Amino acid sequence: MNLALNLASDALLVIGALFTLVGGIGLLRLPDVFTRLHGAGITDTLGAGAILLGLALAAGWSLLLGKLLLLLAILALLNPSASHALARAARHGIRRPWLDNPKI
Amino acid sequence: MFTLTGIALLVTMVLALIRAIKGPTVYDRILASNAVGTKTVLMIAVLGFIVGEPDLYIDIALMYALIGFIGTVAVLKVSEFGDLGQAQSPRDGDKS
Amino acid sequence: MLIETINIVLLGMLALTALAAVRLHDLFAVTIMFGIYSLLAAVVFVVLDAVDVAFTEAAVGVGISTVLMLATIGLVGRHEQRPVHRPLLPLLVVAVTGAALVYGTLDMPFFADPAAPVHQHVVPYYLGKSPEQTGIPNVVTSILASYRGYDTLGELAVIFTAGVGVLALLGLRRRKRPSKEHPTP
Amino acid sequence: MLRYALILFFVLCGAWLLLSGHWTVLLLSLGIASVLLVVLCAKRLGILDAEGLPLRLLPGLARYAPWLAGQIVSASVDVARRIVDPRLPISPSIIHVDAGQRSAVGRVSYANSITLTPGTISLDVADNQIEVHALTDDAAEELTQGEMARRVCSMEDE
Repeated sequence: MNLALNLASDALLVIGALFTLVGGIGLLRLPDVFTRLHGAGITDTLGAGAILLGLALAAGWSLLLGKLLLLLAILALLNPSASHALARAARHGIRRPWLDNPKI
Repeated sequence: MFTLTGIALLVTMVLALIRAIKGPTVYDRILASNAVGTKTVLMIAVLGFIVGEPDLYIDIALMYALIGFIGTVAVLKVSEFGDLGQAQSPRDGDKS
Repeated sequence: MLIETINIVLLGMLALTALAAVRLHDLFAVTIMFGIYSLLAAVVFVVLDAVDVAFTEAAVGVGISTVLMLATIGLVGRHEQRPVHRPLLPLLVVAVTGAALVYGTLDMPFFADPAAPVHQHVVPYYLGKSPEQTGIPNVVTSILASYRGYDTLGELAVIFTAGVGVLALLGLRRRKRPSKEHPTP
Repeated sequence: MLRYALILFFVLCGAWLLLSGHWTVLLLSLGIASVLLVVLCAKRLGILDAEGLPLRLLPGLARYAPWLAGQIVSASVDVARRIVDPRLPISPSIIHVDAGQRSAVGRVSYANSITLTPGTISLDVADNQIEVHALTDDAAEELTQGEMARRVCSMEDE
């Protein structure tokens, strides 16, 4: 049981680390700010979620578990709001057209 | 495994920092700063497990998650309205 | 070993961020770089086990000072003015001061050296007695808020006054005219 | 009004206990005092209503959240695959979808779900329409089919 928990926690951490990295790469590779928001979205949702769940499994039954889940809930509520605010501000602020059909 | 996750987070922070330095628009920088903020929260939580004192560190992570959001929203409000003090959008009256 | 590597990478990122903030001319972007800077600085503090300082950095660096700088930008405009003077003399002053400070650190005891004078005097007393004397679980908090309570109270009064003064100067009120940098389209 | 105040009081007490973890009389009484202060502030701000505390959505949320998590995972894998692909096969577009939810909270939940799913971001909400930036045609296609909108609506109708 303990071994299974440890394995699951490690697997979640690796998955989270991978998606976080891919999101970071997307932040660099994607062509404009709107598409980059999608790249950052991966790190904010699956990356952060998997890492925090992995940590929660490693924490075991304690107050720490509750705090980690609270942190996950906070991130899940606040990140889309921040992304939307950013997307909205960029939509109103950028005068030049963004790449609808980039030829890359 | 905590170590590996920490390193991945660190590398992602570097990538986001490169985006923040390169820009080109101010929105890219805000996006990068928000990404660095999220990574900081996760990094502190993971560091707690690496050092072996997760209880102490998770409180800071929680606080950062909340305060980083305030910072981002304040930045965006200024970028959209040019001012912090206004409650209403100057565009509400006209159509843009 | 790992902690040292993390520290070195973080400090390198700090230097990069600071350089980028100096090179940028859009003050708005500079504010954002400062936000990133204080996030990174907070991780450095956490790595150094200075949890309380990290708390302060979170509240002041990321939250308050970003908002205050933004409010200032709303008043003075987004773009840096062309400097009137050559930057050589200030650079010299800063370099000499920095060199003096670095020279000063050579006489300091090493980081976390148990034989350092500061660790001989009251620290063992605080570490041994603070749980029973104050009942506060965190030793640093008990030193700041209990043993040096008046000191901290004075500090807080000064900071609060400064904050109120800055807010009064900025005058965060609704203004009639939109700022020059953002003409309504 | 009083009901919401009481519920907020207990939720805040739970949050305080979770975050503090201390059980001495002095700290507990300080906690209660701070909770009361926050409830008073909330009352003065006028946010003690169905919008400030969307309790009605909670039972539906328990069924909606797992589905959303599944969507997030599959969408994340898709976007991640496209990012690491050397050809970068993306086709950004802007589409409009209907937000037929009854309450503002429902519309916000829908818009936030769209943003939370990688590959789609809500740009603007106006007149029951949400403007969405989609990274790929597939993501746009899937959103216009309206599975997510239906589920948010059913969560609202519980």
